[in-house]
Amino acid sequence: MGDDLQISEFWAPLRRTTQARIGLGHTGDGLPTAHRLALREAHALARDAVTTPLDVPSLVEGLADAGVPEAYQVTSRAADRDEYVRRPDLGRLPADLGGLAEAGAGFDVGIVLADGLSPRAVMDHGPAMVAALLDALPGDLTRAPLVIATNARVALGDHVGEALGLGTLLVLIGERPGLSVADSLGLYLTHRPRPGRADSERNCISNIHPPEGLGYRQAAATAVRLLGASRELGRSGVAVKDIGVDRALGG
Amino acid sequence: MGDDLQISEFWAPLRRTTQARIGLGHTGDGLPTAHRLALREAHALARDAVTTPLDVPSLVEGLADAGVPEAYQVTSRAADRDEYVRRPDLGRLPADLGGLAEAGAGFDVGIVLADGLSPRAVMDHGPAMVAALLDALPGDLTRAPLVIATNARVALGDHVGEALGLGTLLVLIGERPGLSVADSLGLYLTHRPRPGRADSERNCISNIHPPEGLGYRQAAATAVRLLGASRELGRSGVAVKDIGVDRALGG
Amino acid sequence: MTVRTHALNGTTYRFDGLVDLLAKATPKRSGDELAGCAASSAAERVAAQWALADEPLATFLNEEVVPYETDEVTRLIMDSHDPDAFAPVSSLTVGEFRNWLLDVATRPDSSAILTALAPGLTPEMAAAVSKLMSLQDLISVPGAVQVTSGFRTTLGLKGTLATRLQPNHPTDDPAGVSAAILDGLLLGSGDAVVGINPASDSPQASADLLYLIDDVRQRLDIPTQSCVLTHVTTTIGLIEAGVPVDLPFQSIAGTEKANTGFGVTLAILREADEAARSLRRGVVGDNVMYFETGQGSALSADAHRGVGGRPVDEQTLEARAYGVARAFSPLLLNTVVGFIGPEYLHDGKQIIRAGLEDNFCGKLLGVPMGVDVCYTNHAEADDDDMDALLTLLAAAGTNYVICVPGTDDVMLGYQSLSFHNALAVRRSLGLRPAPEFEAWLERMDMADRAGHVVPRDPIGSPLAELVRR
Amino acid sequence: MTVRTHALNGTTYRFDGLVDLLAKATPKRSGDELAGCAASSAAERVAAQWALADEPLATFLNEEVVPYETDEVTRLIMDSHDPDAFAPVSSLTVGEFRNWLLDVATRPDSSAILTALAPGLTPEMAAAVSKLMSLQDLISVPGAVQVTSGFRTTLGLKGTLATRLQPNHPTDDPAGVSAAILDGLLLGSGDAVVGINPASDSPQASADLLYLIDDVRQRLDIPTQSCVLTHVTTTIGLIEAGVPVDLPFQSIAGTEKANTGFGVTLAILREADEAARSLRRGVVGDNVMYFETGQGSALSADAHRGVGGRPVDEQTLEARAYGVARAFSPLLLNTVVGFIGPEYLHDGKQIIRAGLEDNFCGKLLGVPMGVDVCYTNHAEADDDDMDALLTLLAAAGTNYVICVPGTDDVMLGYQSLSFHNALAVRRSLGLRPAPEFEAWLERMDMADRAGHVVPRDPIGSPLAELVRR
Ligand code: B12
Ligand code: B12
Repeated sequence: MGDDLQISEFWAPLRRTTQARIGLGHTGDGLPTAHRLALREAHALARDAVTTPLDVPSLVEGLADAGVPEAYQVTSRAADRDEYVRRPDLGRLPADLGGLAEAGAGFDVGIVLADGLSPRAVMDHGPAMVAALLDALPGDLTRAPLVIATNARVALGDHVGEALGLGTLLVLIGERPGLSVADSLGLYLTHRPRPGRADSERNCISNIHPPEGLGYRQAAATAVRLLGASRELGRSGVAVKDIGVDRALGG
Repeated sequence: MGDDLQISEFWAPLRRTTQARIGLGHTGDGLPTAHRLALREAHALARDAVTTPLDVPSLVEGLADAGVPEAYQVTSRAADRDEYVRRPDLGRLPADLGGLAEAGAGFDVGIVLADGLSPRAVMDHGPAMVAALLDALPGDLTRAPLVIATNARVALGDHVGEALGLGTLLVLIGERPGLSVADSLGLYLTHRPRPGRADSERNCISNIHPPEGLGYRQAAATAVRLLGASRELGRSGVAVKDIGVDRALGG
Repeated sequence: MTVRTHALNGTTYRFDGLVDLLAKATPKRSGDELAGCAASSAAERVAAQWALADEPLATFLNEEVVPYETDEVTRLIMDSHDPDAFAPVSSLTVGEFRNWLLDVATRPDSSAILTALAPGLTPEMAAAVSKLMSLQDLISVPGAVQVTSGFRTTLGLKGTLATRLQPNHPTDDPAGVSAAILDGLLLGSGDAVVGINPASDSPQASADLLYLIDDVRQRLDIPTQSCVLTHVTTTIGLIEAGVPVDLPFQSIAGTEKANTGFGVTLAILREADEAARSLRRGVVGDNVMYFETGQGSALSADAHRGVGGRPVDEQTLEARAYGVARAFSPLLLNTVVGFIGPEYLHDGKQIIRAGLEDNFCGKLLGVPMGVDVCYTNHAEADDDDMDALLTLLAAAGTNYVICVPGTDDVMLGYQSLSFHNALAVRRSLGLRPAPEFEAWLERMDMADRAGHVVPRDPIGSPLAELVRR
Repeated sequence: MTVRTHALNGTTYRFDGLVDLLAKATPKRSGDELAGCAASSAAERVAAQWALADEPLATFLNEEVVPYETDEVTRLIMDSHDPDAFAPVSSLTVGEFRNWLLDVATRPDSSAILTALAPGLTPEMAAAVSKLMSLQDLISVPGAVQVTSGFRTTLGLKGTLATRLQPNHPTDDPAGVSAAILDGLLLGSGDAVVGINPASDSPQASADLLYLIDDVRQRLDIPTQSCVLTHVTTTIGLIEAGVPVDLPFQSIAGTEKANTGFGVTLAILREADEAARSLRRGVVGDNVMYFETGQGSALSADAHRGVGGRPVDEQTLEARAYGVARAFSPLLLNTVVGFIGPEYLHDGKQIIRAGLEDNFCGKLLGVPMGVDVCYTNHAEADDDDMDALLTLLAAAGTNYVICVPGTDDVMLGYQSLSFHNALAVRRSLGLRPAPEFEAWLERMDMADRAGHVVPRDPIGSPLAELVRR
């Protein structure tokens, strides 16, 4: 048996490899008090991450700083965060897409930035991720203007995608917050989006939150590969597998 | 072992002695389905008994039919049944006793009829119980007019009692509804009521709901005995015991 | 008053003295919200728990929760504290004490260690550590300590779960009460006590019921004890009058003022204890007192204030009631956890947590704990919550639970467990009745080898004579 | 469609067909409210339960819940129904069937009787009877039946509780995954499976992880199985490519349309099952499939409608997913009960009830059930609720639970159990690991005689070599 110092020295380098709560030790069969309270604390804060609404003006500022041109805005039929959580059906339906009329229609690809279950993820990682995507997308594809969606679920993007006449829809959305990771973005790719698309007709790139999670450039590179494959196959979803992960690509 | 008929014949006369759910049988270690569902049904109905408010006009009618003269009315500071259940502190405080001013003050005894946790108990048994009390009270004691109290707890009576300058307060109140007995009245007697009286300074006669529960005349007789003893001792409560139950008295 | 502070996520939370700290560290509870002492957010609650975890246990010997000068419960607790028993944990903080307890709970000699510790703990220490514990901790620790008591049966042995048979009747009618006793006995209930709440306050009615149960017990030679849960002063009178009293009962609470509200003092309880012991009716033991308690009872009597006039949280006050009880080495103490109403424990979740806290604190303090697993019809709870609590308590080694016919108490207006529930949980967790009672069940051909009760129908059962007159 | 009616307290309630009746008889649940099929009052719910209790079990063989013509799950259920196995209960109503089950549960040969019955039951029958059961019934019955399966360990033996070690990582980093595996093994976890959800959808990433776990297993000679929970079509490809696959995984649901939404059909599952079996990697058994399910998954894919286009309640659909699973004799199936979110199970109370229903229905249908005892941060639940559910499930004989480091899954964004929780509940209820794994723990000096895991710190443990490279 090692002493406490040895044990903590053993775990220290391992803890740098994962955010998982490893090496907590044990007291009898239980979690030591400090670790238990840390979990209670994280729970209180994670619950706040769900209920705090997206600060759209700051997000727009953040996007501008990242060099992303102005964005359109849509909201779902869920009136507030509480209804959003209880009524995913409403979160999938846009309240009004009229504002998109002037955006034009018929683009190869378009991005929707949605608050999802973690507005914080969108604040922290949205601008940089959008920038990385715009950077990585093949130059010959036409791009729709960016759309910010609030109280939104993934499938709300299908309505936006149809309204904008997109060839491929990329929804960037706040994944539900965990205890240690409350700022994770997911990317959902849908070929020829339209209301009624099943999730099996999409592809997903998840856990985007550098430095611990997936990096922006790597996520963007995967998205571009999936985009290419789905345009070639004429569909997205389970039939499309990402064969080319290049582990050398950094965050 | 007996067969089902024998068993049900065995329990039949016993069931007439108590409302308790005896002789339900068993299936393995469990309650047979029909009995379990009967309990679920009773639970749904008992919950309604708590939340349905007292119908004061019908109660006044019922009192008139029982020969009880008109009554004053007070309500507590609890705004509705829901607040009443959550906030017993508010149920103990009168919203406004101004209406009692014209009732006069300085009586030997007064009755408060309070909805408590079972308005139904007050509807079903209140008028007859008040009548029985008025009948049994010694003729030489002066009587305050009846007061109906809504969203009320027992201790609200202390405020009424003080306002009316009562020697003895009798609160008749709806006891919380059970699964089989949802209409039980309690009687709480307080000598020289005033705000701040502890429950140990009161006496209680409980489970008034003939035919299965205590009868009106028997309850009234006990109340009168307790009243006499407390007037003699100069206080009510634990020091006063009811020594004279006369089992011959009927409902 | 020492102020504690804790910073969390950019906000610094302040706690004014131990009373405030304990209240804010308590899991969400309607009674504390009613009293105005609850944490106002989940973050504040966790901050209080962090601060409480750092508090030395020894603080509780120096800083009072309810003033010593004005409260005889505090004086009892402080004056009877045993520093030698306290020694093993005297240098620990509350957080470290939790760790210590969980570690001890996995040792083979856990029961001996915890039994020796009990006189060194104050109720406030037990309450404090419970506030840092998970539900599972509240199962593991009490499950590792055995607190036994005895009269005609031995209660609390590891691997057993006993029941109180509660045959209440709205008019105390002897025929109705007997029918309910028969029902319970046929389903193997009653090894903790056959205990009736009398509807009437009349001493004569209580005496009648005591004679009734005593007669049943003697005719059928049942190893159990009887109790009529009338006010303790009435019971003292009955003992003097020669009525066969096994166990004096009293509701007690955690402050002197609340006990006064119940019409009792420590002196009265002592008198009852001595009077009942002097009868020497016990066979396997001489524990004679029966107490009931419940979170919220002090608040309901406006007797819940501590140092500085601040409201004390209901769970800490509940633990103090166990501090009262243990001075009398009772046979039985049960919290009536969901009995009083939703203003003190709002829903099934709060009732479940409170029931496990009570069982934990009681056993830690050396009290032979039982629980009335119950709810009222104005609470947000149902029988599923009770099934859950019963199973969890059985895993947590509670001594006994209360059972009535078909969960429905027709006099007190609430639902407790049915006799069936006790049989099922015993089978699921491999628990047995109290040994003397199990032997009786075997004699009556009502228990199999594994100690499982074989319920009986009345035809042909010798028990049926109870109702044949 | 046959209309059922039931009068209660002066109101007559109508139920349009079996679909409506089942939905209205379901305990309160947010997902059914979302789908618009829930009872609108407690009284209506009880009325539906009365009507359901009177329904003959045989009705479920004649009246469909989801149309046979358009749903391959219904066809699978109906076509594989075994009338001989059904015979003992064929004349019973749903209410009588509940009585029968509770009676059987107390017999010594309960497990044999219930095992023989399973092929005679349809998922809808199991769901129906569960709706009439109390929480305690949902513990007693599954506790009385043993459903075993085997690969390198034997799972489901009475008196055992196994765990899935879930070492997820947001980028599937091999170092991070290995660290979490080490953490779990030091706490004695992993006898059901070491199973990773890959963050990436890339077949190469999954292959890397499979090689990683297989290497750990072989180096330390651990009797367990590995799984990477990627889509089943990816796994089929990996098997073809010669990657060491023990168990193909797939999320499944109770309707054809929901499975299509998940990208699978029965034919694809069959292909995966056969491909994995052909590898003959099992030692003590050849059950190779791993499934996950959860109340609400069909509704979340808008694939929850049955006969007449009516919404089917989520619990009935969940039971139908077990109907899918049992056709493949899986090694593992677990409901991810609180995983999906509050829109399907609103709070701790609903999660607890659903977890016990799922375990009951699964075991009754002959599926080797486990449960991911878990909740999300947008639900009204906390770790106390999970402790309660875990303890209740352990009493109800669930085969295995899922464990992660410190309850916190850093990739999936939710809380499951920690490795500690499994140790504590095993000690409280006297349960042991899977026998082959227990023997390994003993060899590693990590289990005492009673089968209690003795957790290890890494210094000096041979396991530590896992992370030394
Ligand atoms: C709830 C309850 C309690 C609660 C009260 C707390 C609360 N917040 O409600 C608790 C658990 C603390 C309690 C304690 C006791 N109770 Co009590 N209680 C009841 C119960 C089940 C329901 C009362 C009710 O519905 N009231 C109506 C509501 C609307 O009124 P309320 O203002 O909210 O409640 C007040 C009264 O109920 C009062 N109260 C409660 N019990 C008693 C007992 C007496 C003697 C008095 C005077 C007042 C009183 O306290 C409440 C708060 O002020 C009744 C049974 C019944 N079927 O009624 C027994 C009942 C009234 N209690 C009884 C007894 C004996 C006691 C105790 C004396 C037991 C003991 N030996 O210590 C103690 C002490 C009571 C005291 N304060 O002096 C007996 C009274 C018998 C009699 N005829 O005198 C009853 C009938 C039950 C029984 N048969 O055992 N009780
Ligand atoms: C919740 C969840 C589910 C739920 C979805 C139901 C619901 N109501 O939310 C359930 C349990 C049904 C599920 C199932 C599956 N999931 Co899933 N899921 C998640 C999770 C934990 C959170 C998603 C989230 O927060 N979304 C944000 C909210 C705001 O969006 P939403 O509109 O409410 O939710 C939609 C999407 O989440 C979508 N969705 C969920 N899972 C998946 C998976 C794929 C491939 C796609 C395209 C869409 C999708 O379904 C939801 C309803 O439309 C993520 C992990 C994470 N950290 O994000 C994994 C995750 C997205 N799922 C994953 C997988 C693999 C699956 C399955 C394919 C597993 C399997 N082998 O069958 C299935 C099938 C999914 C499908 N429909 O095709 C992977 C995707 C990996 C990848 N890079 O492709 C993830 C990243 C987890 C993992 N690593 O295993 N999932």
